[in-house]
Amino acid sequence: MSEKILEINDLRVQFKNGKEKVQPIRGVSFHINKGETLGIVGESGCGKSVTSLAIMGLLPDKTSEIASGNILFNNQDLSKLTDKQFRKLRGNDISMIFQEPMTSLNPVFTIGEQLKEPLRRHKNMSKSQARKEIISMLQQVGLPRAEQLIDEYPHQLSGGMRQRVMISLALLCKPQLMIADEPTTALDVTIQAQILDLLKKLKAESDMSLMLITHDLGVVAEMCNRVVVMYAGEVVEEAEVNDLFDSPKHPYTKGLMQSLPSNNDRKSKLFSIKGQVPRPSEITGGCAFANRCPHVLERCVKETPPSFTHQNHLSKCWLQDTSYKEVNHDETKGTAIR
Amino acid sequence: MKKNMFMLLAFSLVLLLSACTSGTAGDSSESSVDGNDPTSPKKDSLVVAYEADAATLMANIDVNYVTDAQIRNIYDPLIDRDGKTGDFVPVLAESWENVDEHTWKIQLKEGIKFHNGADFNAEAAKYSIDFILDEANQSFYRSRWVDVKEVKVISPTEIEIITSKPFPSLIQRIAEDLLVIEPGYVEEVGLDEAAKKPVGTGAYKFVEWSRDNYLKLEAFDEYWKGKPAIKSLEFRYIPEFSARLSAFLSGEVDLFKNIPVDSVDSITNDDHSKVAEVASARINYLALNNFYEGPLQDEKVRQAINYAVDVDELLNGVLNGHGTKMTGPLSQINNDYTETAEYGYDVEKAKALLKEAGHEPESLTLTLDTPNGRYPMDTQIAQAIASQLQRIGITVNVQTNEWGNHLEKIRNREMKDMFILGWGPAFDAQSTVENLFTKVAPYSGFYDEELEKEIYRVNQLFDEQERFDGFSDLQHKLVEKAAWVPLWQQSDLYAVRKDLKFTPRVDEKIQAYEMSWE
Amino acid sequence: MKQKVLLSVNNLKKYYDIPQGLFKEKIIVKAVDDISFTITKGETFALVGESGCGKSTTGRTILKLTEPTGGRIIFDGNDIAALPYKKMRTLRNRMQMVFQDPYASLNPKKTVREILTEPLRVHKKFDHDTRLKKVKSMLEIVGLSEYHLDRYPHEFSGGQRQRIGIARAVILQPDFIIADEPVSALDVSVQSQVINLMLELQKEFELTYLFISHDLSVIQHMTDRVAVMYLGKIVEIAKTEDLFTNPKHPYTKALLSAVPITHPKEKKERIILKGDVPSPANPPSGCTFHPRCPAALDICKTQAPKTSEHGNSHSVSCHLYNKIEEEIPHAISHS
Amino acid sequence: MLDFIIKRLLQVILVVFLALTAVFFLIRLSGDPTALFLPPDAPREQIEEYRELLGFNRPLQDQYADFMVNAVQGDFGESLRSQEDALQLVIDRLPATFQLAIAALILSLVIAIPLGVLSAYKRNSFFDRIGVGLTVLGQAVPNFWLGLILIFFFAAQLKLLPTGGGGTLVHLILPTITLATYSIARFTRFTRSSMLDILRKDYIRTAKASGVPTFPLVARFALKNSLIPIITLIALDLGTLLGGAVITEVVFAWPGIGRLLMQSLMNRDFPIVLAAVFIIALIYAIINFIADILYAYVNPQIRVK
Amino acid sequence: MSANLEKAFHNEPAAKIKSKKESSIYRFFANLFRSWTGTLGFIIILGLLFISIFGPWITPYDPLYADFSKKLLPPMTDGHLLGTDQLGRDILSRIIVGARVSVIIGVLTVVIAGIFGTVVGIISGYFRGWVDVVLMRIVDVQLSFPFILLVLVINAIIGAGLRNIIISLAIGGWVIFARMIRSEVLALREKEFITACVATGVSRFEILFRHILPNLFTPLIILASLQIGTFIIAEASVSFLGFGVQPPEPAWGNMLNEGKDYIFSSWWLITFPGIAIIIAALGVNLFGDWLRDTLDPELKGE
Repeated sequence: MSEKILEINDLRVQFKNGKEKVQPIRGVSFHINKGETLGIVGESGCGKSVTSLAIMGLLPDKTSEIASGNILFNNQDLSKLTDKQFRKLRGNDISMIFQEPMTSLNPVFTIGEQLKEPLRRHKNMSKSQARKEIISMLQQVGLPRAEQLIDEYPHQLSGGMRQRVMISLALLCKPQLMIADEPTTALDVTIQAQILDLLKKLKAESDMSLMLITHDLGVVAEMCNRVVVMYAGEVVEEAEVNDLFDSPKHPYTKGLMQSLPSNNDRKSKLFSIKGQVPRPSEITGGCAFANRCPHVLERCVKETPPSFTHQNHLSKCWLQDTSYKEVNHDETKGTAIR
Repeated sequence: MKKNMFMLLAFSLVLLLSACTSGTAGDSSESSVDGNDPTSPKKDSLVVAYEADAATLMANIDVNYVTDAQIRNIYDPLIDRDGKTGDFVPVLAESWENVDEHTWKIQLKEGIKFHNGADFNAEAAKYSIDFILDEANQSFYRSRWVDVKEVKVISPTEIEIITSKPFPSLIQRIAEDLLVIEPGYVEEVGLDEAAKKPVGTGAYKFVEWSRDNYLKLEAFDEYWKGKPAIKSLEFRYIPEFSARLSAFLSGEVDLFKNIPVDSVDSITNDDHSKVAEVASARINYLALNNFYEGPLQDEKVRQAINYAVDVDELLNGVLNGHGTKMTGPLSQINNDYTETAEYGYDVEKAKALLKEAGHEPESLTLTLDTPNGRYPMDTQIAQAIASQLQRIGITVNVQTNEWGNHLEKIRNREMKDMFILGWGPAFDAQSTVENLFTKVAPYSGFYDEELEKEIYRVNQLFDEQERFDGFSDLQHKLVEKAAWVPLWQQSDLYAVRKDLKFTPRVDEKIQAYEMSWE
Repeated sequence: MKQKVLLSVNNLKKYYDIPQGLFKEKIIVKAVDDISFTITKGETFALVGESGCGKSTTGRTILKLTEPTGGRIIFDGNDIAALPYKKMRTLRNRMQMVFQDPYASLNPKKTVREILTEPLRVHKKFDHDTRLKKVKSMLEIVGLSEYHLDRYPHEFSGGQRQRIGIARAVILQPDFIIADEPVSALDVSVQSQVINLMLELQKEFELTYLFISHDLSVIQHMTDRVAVMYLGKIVEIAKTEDLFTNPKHPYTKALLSAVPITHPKEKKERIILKGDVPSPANPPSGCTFHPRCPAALDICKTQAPKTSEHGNSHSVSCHLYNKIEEEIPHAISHS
Repeated sequence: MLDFIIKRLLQVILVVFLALTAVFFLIRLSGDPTALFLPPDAPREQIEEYRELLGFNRPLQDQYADFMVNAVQGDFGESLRSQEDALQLVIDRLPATFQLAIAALILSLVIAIPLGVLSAYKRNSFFDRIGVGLTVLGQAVPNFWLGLILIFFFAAQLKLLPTGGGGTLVHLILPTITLATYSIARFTRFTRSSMLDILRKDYIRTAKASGVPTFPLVARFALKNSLIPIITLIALDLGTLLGGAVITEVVFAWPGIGRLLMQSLMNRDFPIVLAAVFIIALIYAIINFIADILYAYVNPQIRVK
Repeated sequence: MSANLEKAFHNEPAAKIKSKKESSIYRFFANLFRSWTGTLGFIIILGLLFISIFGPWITPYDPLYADFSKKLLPPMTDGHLLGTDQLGRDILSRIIVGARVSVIIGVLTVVIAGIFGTVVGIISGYFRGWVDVVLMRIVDVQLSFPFILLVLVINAIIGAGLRNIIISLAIGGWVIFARMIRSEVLALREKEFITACVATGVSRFEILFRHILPNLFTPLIILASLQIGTFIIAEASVSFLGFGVQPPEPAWGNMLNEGKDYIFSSWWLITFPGIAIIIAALGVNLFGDWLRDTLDPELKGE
């Protein structure tokens, strides 16, 4: 069993908005092994981005807090770190790229000025050394004209190029873990293919771990070793990627996969999950998916299901309870729904 | 509540901060302000504050008293008025005589020099008068001098003035308007330059003029009357009274005119200060406008209002007694003054007269126009008059006008029933009577055909006694016909450093030569 | 069976001027540059392409939301480009639009009742009571209910809003609907609901769709014919199945190959295009795709390709097909 | 860039021209100043004669045409009262006005920017509340009243500072504080909200994620972004400080252009009023013009285009 | 399926659907009372409105009655809570009656300037073309001149008085409305829901009146509430310089103008009217700020 680089245990995050308190993260646990790519999948509002911000210590100070749980990075609890300690980690050991390459770079500084920052902070590099390092990194991510580009401003670059700049920024200090939050969502398909290709290449060259947050099951299929499926602030399923695609256990995961047009016959009625993703304030007791679940049981509304693990395949659903096994016979056998 | 506290705290913080910064700066201010230190042994400078700048430093152009009062320290007149009595006194002139109805002869003093060393002589005197008459100079005095036909130089010390009409008030014009300028200098440097760096024969020489800031002068040691006691003279321009007062109280300013009556105490209470007061030749009155078609065209109504207005109450209540009550159109300082009968305060008579005229007091609604801030407490007086008339039942709407508009309304005969106006400084009857009681006079508020004939007749008289009698008669008639409610001679109130020897003049001039430090 | 042509677009152009100051010549952006296609009654025609390729502009120009610079748009015999504003307004009850952003396309100050009644009111259909009945039944059809009537758009989720947007478009029972990226702002689980709704509505009201999208899997699922756009031009038109099984234009091939796999075990030969889409303000010479084209020939740099037909209403604009069939290089064939 | 400048210059000319035209006609409609300059005993014929001399009896369009022809050549005529060149009189006041305006501007920037930055950084803290409280208060205090109160405290009661008049640095203190109050409030408020805005931006999150410590983050990264919009505000306020300091100038006897304009309005000294309007509009336009260029220069997004 | 499930399926609590009005008023106050500053502002505004409506009936003395025997009494003497002025008039009474002038000027000016500016802004922003060019040049011209100076010049020219000060403030103030409305309209024009209206076949005028106007309401209310404060202070400034409301009409600005000469002898003459202006402006601004923050978080900043 490989070494865990990041381990999250029962993480709960609370947001305060005036007097209202909401919990967008309601007990999330998962881990990332050294060198692997973990995909986190879920629809908007499921808490995947909040989780990543919690790992980076970038939750807004005043309005949010980690209510409970811990985040262990190399066995160091990140949730207990001081600001200063965290700063040493960020950009150095853990780095992050974001969804919007258009707005994630500061418009009034040149690419060089922005990339220089982490090198100066973490590596104490001289100016010329840093410049060299940056240029070589820019070349490494496949950017042409790196020597000129370094003195240009973000708005002079296209979206794809900016995302490459973001990736080079994240890679500069050779982090052990990189978190990529929807890195290709804002990009066109052909550019997305370029970026995914680049990420794969970079992954292959180092032993960096990658946490890839996305809503696109295709991206997961292409990139990840293991997958965590989140719904309404909880991990509902976690499995090896092939395992998951072959035999999804949670009704939500199944629904997600079945509703993809490519998994349905042309012009046929698509499979779809009824209803809407609940808002954090609407979640009460029981299983959060109960009101949309085709297999809902009386029990689901009353009791929150625990995580059932079966050969490293975790699922948070009462259907996995052994007493209900028979009902779901076909699924447990591992037939893919195609 | 919490937030309020924060604001309070923050505000005091700012005050504190500015106090700290200003504390250090304050020291330097004291050293920089001349003569601020009362222990200084020989104080020979004087700072006079004025509400406004001089329009120009060229003599004989701007009729504004602020300009005049300042430049009279630089230029001398031929004839001046006595500071106490208002009588004519010779300055650069030696004597004058009336040769005939059209000719005046003036003898000039000898040996007097201008600041630039040029000699004063008849040519200079002639040039100064011609300067006014020359249209190109756009002198605003020209309107008063149009009847002067020619000035002849008889000898270096004698000139003759020929008028196109009989001009009995010429000497007065000379005394009030004319200052002597140096022909050679003006010709040499041109009008524009001469207006910025004036040269006269006066007690003070020009040093520096920063517009809307200050005018600095220094003593002219060769002054023909002798060395001035005050060596440097500065006029500083502070438009706001409160700023003027605080500059005075903090010692930056030694002298200023026109203290509001309610502030007199704050000066007398100050150890280093005193108040000087004089009844000025400027008068305030309530015009009862009979140009406007309204109840005030009826003499009885005008008389009734005279009875209904309690001038004593106004004077004591609003002006704190700073003013000299008048009963007729002329001030006591005026040469042609005659004592006239007083209406007195009599509410019953007022009501009776109104009834006689066919008015129920309660049915009357009158308008009273007043300028704002032109005369001491003018709007307040207007409001007080309104409430006095209210007592007999007349409703009065007070209308406050900006000064320019006020004048324009009078000129265009747009005034309604009553308005407040001041006049002066006036030392002769003609300038008041002719300009305020004839049909064509721009600022007139009263006109009576019969009286107007009489006015024009008396104006032409040359014989002093006849003239005096004529004006006396006119004064009585004007009071009888109740052309105004005469109010008072304005009291000129000066704030003065305690150790400054200063006697206020009736003609509002500030002559530094007459002052000295104790 | 000869299908009736509902809409035909001939040589449509839409250029934008960008003034560059007093002394410089203005830049002309050719957002849509000489495109032609026809849509027959009852079919779903797709425009696909990456952002900035002009697919949305095409949709808006057809509805005369922007004036075309050139070309003709014939809708059921009416020349839309030449139609005066008022006439166009009356024609609009037969042509409707569904927008990408369901939130931005609903007036935040209006209730659902107002939003849905408006088209009926504008086109003076029915009396007050009938309108309300219509609105209610429409709400049922799109999966909402009567008690949503007096809600404001912000009280709905994205999927619900898009249902309202679709209801507004369909309530007039138009012949033709332009759907501009109707599902791309939606979550996967909701996306399928909306697609289903659109398919159902099409059946029920015999609708013709112009479906604009960048999502190839959605297009594959629900359209009959596809036009692929690149930099303002149509590079390939084909029946949907035809296009997905036998793409001809190198760009189409690259586009299809870039779609992520659906299962980790799937192996896919990928054509990674070099560089970014050029700016339409400064398009490359010749074939605008040539700088990125893996199969570019010399001629591509100088000459714009002609459109060639390849049977079964499959046409393509590429120099590779301007020559004889045998010369097609095999290097870029789809795996 | 060149055609941008030319275009803006043409705009400045147009704006100044229209402003002058509007004021010319308005002011002529307000009445005739002649009588104000003449002694009160001047008879009507004399008033008429002076009107003719000063040209007020001519048809309005002729007066306007003459005025414009001369104004184009920089000749606004002579002051009616002092007969000096009106434009020169106005220009003579510029240094004093600039002195006060710039002192006030510097004071406001020195106070407002750190205050705004800290307020935003320590959002909702005690400090922030003070800052916000101050700005709200600062915008509610009429500056003439503040001027009077300052005079009352510092000049009359404590006798620490002179009340006014031009000249030394000491004279500058109270008027500067008075004039700066409103700008301080505005700038603080603007800096704060602009900073808050910036601190929410994605690129700040990026910088945080790459380990940039808080202080350089605020001081270097965010401030530079938020200063760009402040430039426009500074230009706007400098214009107001220059032209709108009338009240402060009157209260503190500051010999500036606003006070001159006030007096000339009261005196109906039209040439000065028009010259002052010309100068104020011109300065305002020029400042905004400079701000635009500066804005374009500081903002790389515009600069490169 | 149980009742529980039923509920979970339609998360539509029946109780939630109350009448529209009731809930929006409730929301307004719930929101307001959450903010200290907003509440304070609201209370001040209520107070201002109250005394400006009922002022003449609640003054302890006749604000115009002059009693020279009682002039310049300091605060808290002889039943004069805030003292008397130079004519012996009760300052508190004058401040109370003066509130009416401030409110009238503030509100009327905003209404006039707001309506005019809105009309211009709509014409400019919605119909564009040469009308827009001309109107915006006029706006530029006016903006090239400081507001307070402009108001002063206009007042100097058209004369003083309550009516004229409203006119001059409105002339000085409409441009801000015009500009804001124009940019709002321009932004709205590009909004997709307007395009959706065009696509539906709604006529241009209907789009303007049914869709654009209702969306202008919020920014207009916010700007108006913030402008009232500006206008109140501007009126006081102009009156202070003697161009504004003329005595004996009691207005805070001219009370200050009349009282400024007494700064050394009777501090209360300028202190209390000044504080009244500050409180009024503060109240209006606080409320306006709150409105802006709640109604339009994106407007924050300017």
